[in-house]
Amino acid sequence: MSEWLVLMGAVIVGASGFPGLLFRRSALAGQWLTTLLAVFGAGLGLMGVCWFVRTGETHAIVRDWLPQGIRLNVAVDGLSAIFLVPVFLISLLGSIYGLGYWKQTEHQENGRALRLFYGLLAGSMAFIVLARNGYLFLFAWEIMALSAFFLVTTEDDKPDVREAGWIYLVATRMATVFLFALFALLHTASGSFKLFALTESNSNVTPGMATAIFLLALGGFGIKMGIMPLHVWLPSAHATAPSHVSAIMSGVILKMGVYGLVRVTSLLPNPPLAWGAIVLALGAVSGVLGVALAVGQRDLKRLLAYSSIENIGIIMMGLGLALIGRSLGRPDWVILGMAGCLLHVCNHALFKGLMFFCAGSVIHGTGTREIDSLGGLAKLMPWTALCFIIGSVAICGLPPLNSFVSEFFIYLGLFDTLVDTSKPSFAVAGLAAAALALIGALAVACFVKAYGAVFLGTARSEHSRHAHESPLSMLGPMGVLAGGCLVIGLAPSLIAPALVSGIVTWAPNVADVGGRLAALAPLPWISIMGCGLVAGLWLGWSVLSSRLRSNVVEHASTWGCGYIAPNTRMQYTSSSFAQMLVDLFAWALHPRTHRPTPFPLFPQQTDFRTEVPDVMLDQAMLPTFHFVARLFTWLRFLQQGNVQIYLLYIFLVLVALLLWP
Amino acid sequence: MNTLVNNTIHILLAVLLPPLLLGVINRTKAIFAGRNGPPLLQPYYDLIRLFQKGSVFSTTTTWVFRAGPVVGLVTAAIAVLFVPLVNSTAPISFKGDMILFAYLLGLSRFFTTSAALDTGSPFEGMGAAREVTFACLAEPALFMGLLVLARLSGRLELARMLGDSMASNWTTSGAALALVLLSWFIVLLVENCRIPFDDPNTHLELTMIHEVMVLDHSGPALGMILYGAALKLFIFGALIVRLAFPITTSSAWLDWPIFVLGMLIVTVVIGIVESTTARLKMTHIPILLVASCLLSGFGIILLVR
Amino acid sequence: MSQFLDPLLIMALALNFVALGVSRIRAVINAIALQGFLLGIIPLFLHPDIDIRGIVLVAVTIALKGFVIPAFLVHAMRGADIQHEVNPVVNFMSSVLLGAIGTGLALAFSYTLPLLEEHTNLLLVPVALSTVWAGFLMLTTRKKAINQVLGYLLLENGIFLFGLLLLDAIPFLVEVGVLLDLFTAVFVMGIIIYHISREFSSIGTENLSELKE
Amino acid sequence: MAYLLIGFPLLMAAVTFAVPSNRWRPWMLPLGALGHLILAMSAVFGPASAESITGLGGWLLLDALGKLVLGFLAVLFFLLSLYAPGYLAIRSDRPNRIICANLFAALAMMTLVTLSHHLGLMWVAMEAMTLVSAPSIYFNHNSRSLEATWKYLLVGSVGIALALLGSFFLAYSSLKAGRESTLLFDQLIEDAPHLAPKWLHAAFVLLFVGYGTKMGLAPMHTWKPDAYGEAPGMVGALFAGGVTSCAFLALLRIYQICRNGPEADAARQIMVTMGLLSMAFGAVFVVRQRDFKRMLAYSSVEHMGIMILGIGIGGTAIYGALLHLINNGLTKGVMFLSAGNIHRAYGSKFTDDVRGAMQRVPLSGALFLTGFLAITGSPPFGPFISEFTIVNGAILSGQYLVAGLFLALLAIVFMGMGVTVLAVVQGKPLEGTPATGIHDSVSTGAPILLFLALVLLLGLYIPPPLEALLRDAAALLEVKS
Repeated sequence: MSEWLVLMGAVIVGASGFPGLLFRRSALAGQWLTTLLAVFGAGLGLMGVCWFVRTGETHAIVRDWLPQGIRLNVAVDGLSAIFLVPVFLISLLGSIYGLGYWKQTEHQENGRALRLFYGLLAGSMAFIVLARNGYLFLFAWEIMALSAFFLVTTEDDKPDVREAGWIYLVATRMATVFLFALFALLHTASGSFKLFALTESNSNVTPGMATAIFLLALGGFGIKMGIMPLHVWLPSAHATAPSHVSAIMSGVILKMGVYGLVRVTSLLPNPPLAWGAIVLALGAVSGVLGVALAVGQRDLKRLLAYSSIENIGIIMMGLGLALIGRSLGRPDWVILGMAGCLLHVCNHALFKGLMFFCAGSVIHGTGTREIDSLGGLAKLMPWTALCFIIGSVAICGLPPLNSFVSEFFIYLGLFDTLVDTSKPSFAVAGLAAAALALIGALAVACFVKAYGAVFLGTARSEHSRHAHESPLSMLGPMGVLAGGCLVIGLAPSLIAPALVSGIVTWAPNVADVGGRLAALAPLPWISIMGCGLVAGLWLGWSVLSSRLRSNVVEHASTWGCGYIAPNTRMQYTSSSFAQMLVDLFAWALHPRTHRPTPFPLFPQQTDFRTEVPDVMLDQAMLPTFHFVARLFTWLRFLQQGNVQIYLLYIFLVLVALLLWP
Repeated sequence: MNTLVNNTIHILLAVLLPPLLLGVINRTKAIFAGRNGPPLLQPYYDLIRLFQKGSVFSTTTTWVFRAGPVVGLVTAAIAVLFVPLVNSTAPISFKGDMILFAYLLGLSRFFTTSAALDTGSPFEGMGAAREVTFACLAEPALFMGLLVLARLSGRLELARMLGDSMASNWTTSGAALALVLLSWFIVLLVENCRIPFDDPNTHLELTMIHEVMVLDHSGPALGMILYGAALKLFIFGALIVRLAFPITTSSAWLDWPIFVLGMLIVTVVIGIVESTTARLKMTHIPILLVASCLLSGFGIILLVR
Repeated sequence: MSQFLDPLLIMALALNFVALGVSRIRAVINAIALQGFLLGIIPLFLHPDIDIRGIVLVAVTIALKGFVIPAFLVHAMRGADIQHEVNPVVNFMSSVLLGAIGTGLALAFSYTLPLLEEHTNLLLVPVALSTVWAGFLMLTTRKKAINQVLGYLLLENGIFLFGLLLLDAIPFLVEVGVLLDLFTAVFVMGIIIYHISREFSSIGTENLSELKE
Repeated sequence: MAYLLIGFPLLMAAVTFAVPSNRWRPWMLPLGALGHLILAMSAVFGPASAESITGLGGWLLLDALGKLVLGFLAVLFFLLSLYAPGYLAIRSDRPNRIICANLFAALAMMTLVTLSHHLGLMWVAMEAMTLVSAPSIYFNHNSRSLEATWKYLLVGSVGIALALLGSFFLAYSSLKAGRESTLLFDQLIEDAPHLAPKWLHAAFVLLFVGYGTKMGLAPMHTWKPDAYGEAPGMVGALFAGGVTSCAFLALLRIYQICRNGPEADAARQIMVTMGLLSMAFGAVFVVRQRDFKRMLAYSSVEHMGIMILGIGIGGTAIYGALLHLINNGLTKGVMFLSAGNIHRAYGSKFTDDVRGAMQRVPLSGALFLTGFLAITGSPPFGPFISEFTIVNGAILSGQYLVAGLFLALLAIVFMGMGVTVLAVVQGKPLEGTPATGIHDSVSTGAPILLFLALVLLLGLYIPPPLEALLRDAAALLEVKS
């Protein structure tokens, strides 16, 4: 039952864009129809997921499809269920958001194409998660990658959009190359395209082959997840895409990479310790560097994009912990790590979707993403501001919101690696907890900067001076996501069953996951403390406001420390705010600092700027590509247009082959 | 003595003691400076007066500006419930509460700095920037210390980590604990904006961290901030006390005075440090913080090697 | 009567060198025409008991290779008023030398090939191969398009020469088809040369290197 | 039946040649193509396909391989012929008598290749095909197309000549082995194990180089970019899909003979090496290629490499290679025709002038982009299946290095082509690029859509008859053990 609901949902969402093609460019009806279809399909899908989580009953759907034993084989299980939630939720909200953000009447030239690929993207991702056949997985994977490309290049008349799209396309094709090899190897190992857990008995998988598969998965899915240093495509793509696209890219597409890695690791038998260690280390690095890069950004959406890298890092830390647990036979670590990993997947989808929606609303209201030309929006766009601050608190993993819970799991697991002294131990993992703490603190810095510079203080430019609040069609989805963050944060026990079934699917040999999880992580306490916190805040607030009511309250301009004419340009800019941190991480970020020395006695107007370009892209990837291209152009002399030489080639080949051993 | 009484005392202390600590520090510094200084209870007077004062709000500010002080106070008030004072119990204690403890402080930081930015004043922005920057280095130090304690005590509740086992741990692995003590003392100084990191009663805005963030706050809001700061000092003081003097006698009637004594000692030490050292150059502060991270990092290495 | 065979083959071989060595295109054409003629008559000696269909083949070969094609080429040359020098990439001496080397190699290679005993003491295979080689030489070392056609002819001659070994194995139809194809090919090439000379007012292939990379 | 298949197009050629009106002549193409299609389909799938189609005393025989290629050719030619009238209407300034007649003649010769079961006959057919298809390259009658024709003819003829020598070697070797040499494939396949390795090797190499030249394997591909670059789009498509497929079929025949002989391993190694080499050449030359029609030519070189590679790898890869023959041909149809439209719309085929095709000719631009994605192996299009099947075959048979190189080269080609294609399709048309006033029209758009539809169909579902045909054909190339 559940699988049919999900399948139908996926198909409907995937096809939702096609009817819209039949409508006139200038008509809104097509957009409405598409949106309704998408909402309906996604709704069905979510129903299916809930059904599965409640009843747990499901059956695989298997049909013959293509020769060579390629069958249409889809099923829902714990892992799929967890990953299906973001897929359907974000695509549902995204298409509603689009009603206001990308109105057909305002974007006649590309609106229909956008919605077509939006639907395709969502549908294909649902299929990725459902696929139980390597070929089907690849198939859906590529559809996803390509529709994402078309979504990124929606406004392809802008050069930066074209460049972003191109980099994305190259990166995703690299990933696909890895996956081709990966699934072919899996086929060799298991003897069929069917994806099932390999063991010594049911497969001829050798340790070497398993490692190869793991590394290929890490490479292929890593690119898609944007692990450092494979993240090069991510920032520009997220920044230049329309915001509801950025939301689904960051919120869901990256998760498909995670899903792939999680799924493949679940298939391979007894992983060596190194795998977990690698994943954990990569996670820590991505987390710290990702957020450090985020702090330095001046483009709101680039900032969010880098913070996605950070969160992927956190997710990977969870996965790494779980892997370590599996190789050392510590069910506790498996459970905590996996719970953290899976829950953070959902959380990140919620709050990152929320943040990109907010960013979109800011762009919609002001027409710019430049943090330093915004400011003071909290008064003009109160609801967006509220959603943004909720998202920021969530993204920093602060209580009482959702991502605190997932990080809580991971922290517990990491601490446990130190506490549990029985051999063989892996206490070094404990250090990752410190890294996680650093990530948290940096995230606070990053999002205080973002919120402060965008919404607080006073307007820094005309853009933000004439901003206007977004329509309900955009605020609604944002509200829903913000609510989701709060609910999971206050009542994590609600989502625990889903997590449990996910963990069970990933590590079937761990007994009594539900019981252990309850024992390991005091979720009720989190709820209690969360509610306590909220109540306390409410109390404090009412105390303050009562005092304010009883006492006189005046309003004046900000105290300029004796300076009588403070003006908006005196505000701290985001660059200055981030400067100290950027300097701290200069060894990794190679920031470009524009710091003019004021001269002469009455200096001209000048400005201070720090830009943090992507080192990996600018100093590693692009140079390599250009070098190869130059090499190839040099090889062009082989074809000089001289027919005698051509005939000589034939002759030489002839001789060479005749002398073939 | 039953836990109920213990908890009441705990809460009473948490409510009443903090302002006194400020007073003690100021008095110590005054003595070092050869002045009489303000009376020990001066902070209480200030608080009471502030709560009766009217307030001025900048026209640029929003609700965030008012939320800042509230969050700062409330989070501190909740965090204090996790900290053990006399033995390995606290009013609230559950597995992993130390993480919530740390993140509550993070939450307060988020809102106080946001409130600072809300005014749009360059100086408060400056202060906020410094606050978050230094916190980035203090946080890992705090966690490394927690890791050491978790390793030693084998428990994941803050109360237990700093609990009875502490005394014995000093004998078994004192080196690691000493390192943690040192690094946490640094954390205490930076988290509470004490010299050598910040001068709570300097008068040059350019050099301030915490004080400059609250320039625009006035009246009850400022009072809440002041009280929250004191509470924070109390919290970290308590941590240091549990680390440095893990003395738990048989009778609780003895324990509480001992704790208060320890607390006073700590505050005096802070006062001494403040009056004997000069403020660090802003650019040198990160180095000291990194050092504190490394200290507790070594602590871990010592344990897991 | 195979005692006449080897002299004929030697003559055909010698004609390769003539074709490579002479500087006037007309001379090259003549050499190749003569070689074609020899190729035509060789079957008579190779297969004494030759049947009517062989005779026809001989006739066709002689007609095409010996007369029609050369005549056509001469005509094309005149039509396209081509200067009569060959102007090679490498000078004549060295191309002859290369030809000689090639012949040596061809001999060496052909001795490694296991032949039927009636062919073992026959120069036919080496001559065929060295003619192929000579054809390649001309194709690759001559500038003018018409020389490439001639080189192609030389190549074909070599192959045809080898084909004579299996006169009774290869069906008549195929042989004729081969000859017709050869003729058509040369015919079309001639037409193109004509166009080329009209288009570029010379048939030096240096003009024909517009398309590259 | 066999005679009909070959005779009908010849007849049509004659008729077309006779038609006086330059305006109505092109309409003969769809007519004749339809007839040929019907004949071919009935021969391949129809009831006639049950009993073997033979002629000339066994010289003509339609086996599974032949059926596969013949069916494909018929479809390809039919779709191209649908495009022809629209295109030739645009080019009404040029007389089209020669090209129309020649296209039919070429079709006849291709059909003959697919039918011929005799080494010599196949050679004759191939050579004839080379010759009759030459004039259609010269359609534009300018110096560039002339040069292209010349190179095509010379390189092609030399190659073919070598193939002839190879055939002779084969014949002689079977004589040497004391068999009567009929040059019939069955005979040769059966003799192969007994032939002298030296002769067999030499023969294989000569035939491989010879027909490889026609197929356009690097480095004998040199005629290809010139010919494809200068010929009209539909001729390019016919070459890339049809002529090369015939050459490929010839190579398959040779492999079929050698696969059980003493030289089988060497043959496979050579095929793998040359396949990878061709892919490498394609990769090198598509990168930063300014002329998008030449780019297609190099892509064709690459895909010829892929097919040969698949055969060389063996196992399931053979199936993949045969499937790729069809996928590649059809997708190339999409690309060449849309490229032709873009070329016409801008009057240039260089990325320096051609930008924003998506805006000026939306349909052709979109089709060009889609074709690019399809040909580089993206779902839901056919080549995805075939290329993945080949990789899978390589890895299944443990040839990891080959698989790795294959994937790497695919990626490079993807990037190389991507730069050019996206430059053409995306963005805004540059200011000052003259619009020729030629836009998308049903007559030049619909046939491409049909091509694309087929490519899409093959990506989503392989019809059982085709599946069976592919399996039989692959079985003919399996190594007997």
